[in-house]
Amino acid sequence: MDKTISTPAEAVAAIPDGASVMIGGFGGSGAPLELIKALIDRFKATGSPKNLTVINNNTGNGKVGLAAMIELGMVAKMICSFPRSADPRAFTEAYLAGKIELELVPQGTLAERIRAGGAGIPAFFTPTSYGTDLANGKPTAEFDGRMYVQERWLKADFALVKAELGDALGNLTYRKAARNFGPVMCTAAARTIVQVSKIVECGSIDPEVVVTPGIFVNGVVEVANPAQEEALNRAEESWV
Amino acid sequence: MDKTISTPAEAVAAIPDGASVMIGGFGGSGAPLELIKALIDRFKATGSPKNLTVINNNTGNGKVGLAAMIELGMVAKMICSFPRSADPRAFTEAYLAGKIELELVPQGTLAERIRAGGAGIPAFFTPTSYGTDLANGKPTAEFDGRMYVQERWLKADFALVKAELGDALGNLTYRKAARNFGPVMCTAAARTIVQVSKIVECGSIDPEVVVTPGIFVNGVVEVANPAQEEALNRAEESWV
Amino acid sequence: MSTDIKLSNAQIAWRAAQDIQDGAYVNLGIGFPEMVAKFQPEGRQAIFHTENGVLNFGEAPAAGTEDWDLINAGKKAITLRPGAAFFHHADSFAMVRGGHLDVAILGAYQVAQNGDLANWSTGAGGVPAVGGAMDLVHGAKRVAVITEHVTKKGEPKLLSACTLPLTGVGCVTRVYTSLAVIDIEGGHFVLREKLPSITFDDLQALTGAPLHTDGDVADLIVPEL
Amino acid sequence: MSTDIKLSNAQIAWRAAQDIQDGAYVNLGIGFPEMVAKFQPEGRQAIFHTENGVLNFGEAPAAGTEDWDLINAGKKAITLRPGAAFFHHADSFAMVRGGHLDVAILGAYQVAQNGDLANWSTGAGGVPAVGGAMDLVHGAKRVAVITEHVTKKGEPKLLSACTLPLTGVGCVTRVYTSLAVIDIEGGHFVLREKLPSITFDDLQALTGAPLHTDGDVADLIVPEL
Repeated sequence: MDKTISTPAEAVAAIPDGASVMIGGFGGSGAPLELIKALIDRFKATGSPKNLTVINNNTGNGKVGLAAMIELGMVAKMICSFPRSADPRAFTEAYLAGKIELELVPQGTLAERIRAGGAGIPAFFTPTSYGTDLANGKPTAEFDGRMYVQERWLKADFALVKAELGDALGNLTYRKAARNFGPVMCTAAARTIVQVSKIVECGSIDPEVVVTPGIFVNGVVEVANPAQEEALNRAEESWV
Repeated sequence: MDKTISTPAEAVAAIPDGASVMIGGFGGSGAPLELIKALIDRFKATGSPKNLTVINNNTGNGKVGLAAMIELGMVAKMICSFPRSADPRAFTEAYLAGKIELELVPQGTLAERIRAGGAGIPAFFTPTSYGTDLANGKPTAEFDGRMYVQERWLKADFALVKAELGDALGNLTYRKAARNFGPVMCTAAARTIVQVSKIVECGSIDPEVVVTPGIFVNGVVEVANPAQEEALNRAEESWV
Repeated sequence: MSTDIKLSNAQIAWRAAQDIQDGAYVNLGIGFPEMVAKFQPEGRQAIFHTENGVLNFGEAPAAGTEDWDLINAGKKAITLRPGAAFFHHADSFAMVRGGHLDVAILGAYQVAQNGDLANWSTGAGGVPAVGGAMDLVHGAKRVAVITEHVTKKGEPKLLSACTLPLTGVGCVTRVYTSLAVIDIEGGHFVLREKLPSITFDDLQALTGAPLHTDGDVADLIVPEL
Repeated sequence: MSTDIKLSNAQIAWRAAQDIQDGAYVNLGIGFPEMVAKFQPEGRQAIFHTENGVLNFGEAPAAGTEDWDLINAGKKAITLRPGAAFFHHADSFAMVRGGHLDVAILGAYQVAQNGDLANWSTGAGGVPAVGGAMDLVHGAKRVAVITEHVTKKGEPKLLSACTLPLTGVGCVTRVYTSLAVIDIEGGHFVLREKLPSITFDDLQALTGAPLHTDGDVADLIVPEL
């Protein structure tokens, strides 16, 4: 079994219109920019994929990455906790124009819903958002004298994740705080595609330090020296 | 801040009669034998702690470790998934004599209940045990056309865990499959005590390979060359 | 009616192993099902999961070289293959419950025609123990059973309804027995393969619920082992 | 009634920092609360948590030496201290929700006398954004707020009931303002410290719910910063 894929373009080729896509990263840290770029290039060439539901903590920054996907009209709905950034224009304009739907989820609930999706837990109770507008319409229950909100799992058709090392079985390590949503998103998608800085031989990642075991990964593509969103934005790059 | 403790005896000195205690390990792998031995020595010297509720996947093997605690009458109740072993006499005899209570929990539900305890999730739904005797009396609910059982979190007053490396802040690594329940138990107890094979300087565990961040750990005691239950049993050792 | 000719445990395990694809993630129940790992077809390599937090383990180490921190769910010493990973128990059962395993192969006391499985309690008192079986039956994409076709007393283990405490409801999709390979579809036992030496009627007589067919019934052919 | 004399943001942050014990696990909200880290008393070392998966981070790196994979929840570059750890987002919020943080310090639009907090939405349209605030207020053992005592328009931020959308119900236990330190106990604001330059009555006039006292009200004394 060999899960390696040659190019980002090949890695994202199967994502159809209307798919739900988890995209790793917290702001630019951990954003799988080269996979996103391949998706954008495909969209520019073919008009697909569009009408995507994207799950990400944020909604992009500037004119690259997720922000570019939104500005290009590829995204019908965002599920996120914090649709703001240094330069949030792409999302803000689409949202205020009614061109994009927003499901706002508290950050910890977002992470836990994704973790639940991967762990086969269809629903759980959390104190988060109890008594607030974000709990409107959700079941509540009392446990040990305290009130909680019932939240549902979150799964997706695809996950696009950035990691550091990967092997042919899909075992992964991450780099610093770029880990963030990657490990849980890998578990919660029907098909998980990961860009790694380096593909290494099976057995060269110590089994003790594997963060995402390969069982959660379907494809691994090497992107050496991946771009950083912050650097692209400082250079005023645009993918739109 | 320095979480290191000099001796196992000191580490377990505060565990009172009637406490709930999570004990790490899957069979002998990961069993914190030196902490258990200190608890047993204390009980022999003082008659305490007794009437303990112990959470462990199993119920001990032979006449050392958890089996010895049970045979000595220190344990009032076991919460576990598999009260059998190569030599399960200690538990079997106590159970059949009505001297010990048993809460039998499917293994994955046990792990998830502990994880939920540590993660502030008071209840969750799982497909596990639906339609079986182990779901008797538990709420059920349907999600997306499938039936699930509601399970509650599990917390404890203390957790006794075995790890490999530890630093003064309580950051931990584990050794091979001895990891098992350790990381989740560390999160779910009011006070978590860990025996490690070696205490190392803060900063010498790579932040990328920390398995249990120190926030979940209250005390760390060094036990170089810890005993293995399997070896003790083969040598027919008895702590009773 | 004769059960003199039947498959050995090794042969049942061999037959089950033939249905495991290359690269499949597989959990084998403790005891008899562990034997399936020995019979992976040439050119295929499954990746074995054990509940206690290891993916991609290999064979048992030589006696005397065991590391008792490196065991499987049956508490037996194992070795690692390249590309192995360790993880904690909650993550391990996230793999199980989350549907990430391709196949789980378990033993059985009883299997019902609707896929109900009873394999954890004889209901006879003593000390009950469940382990990971109740999680596995609701997690793996395919849950198969390997078992003798009848009990030691000659009573059917494949039944219209289980009489022993259930492990899971409607979870089993294929049963490999000492006499046959039987799918569970639409609430029925569907016979796929049987030993050439046993007639359909004799097999039916040893089975506690109607055996259906859906096209040809193939001969169950296994090597000497 | 005068608000001419009031604490600067740095001074409010300094005061809040005095209540953080050595070894405490602390989450500081993005923006103004981040400033609290600068004012840890001599001899005490808190351990800072950031939602995006880092424990025990330190100060910002020098400009030009940033690693954009190493940021805090405010997306600012950080450094690590010895004994740091990385972990994923679900584990990070297990720390938050599971009650493992000793203190969370947040900003506020409004705080009610029962401890309700509003700090995520002005309710005025635009793009709503919540981040980790709703999790933090229900997780940390102690949830404190640092804030100006009144809005820029001079309206009270400490109220009998919040009028803006809530972040959490009954979650705040202490408020450090530009004029006072106020505990929330039993559904009341209890004044603990106030600037010597303001009278109780003037402070009450700037506060949207009754200020109670419980023993002496100490002088709020902070250094020039």
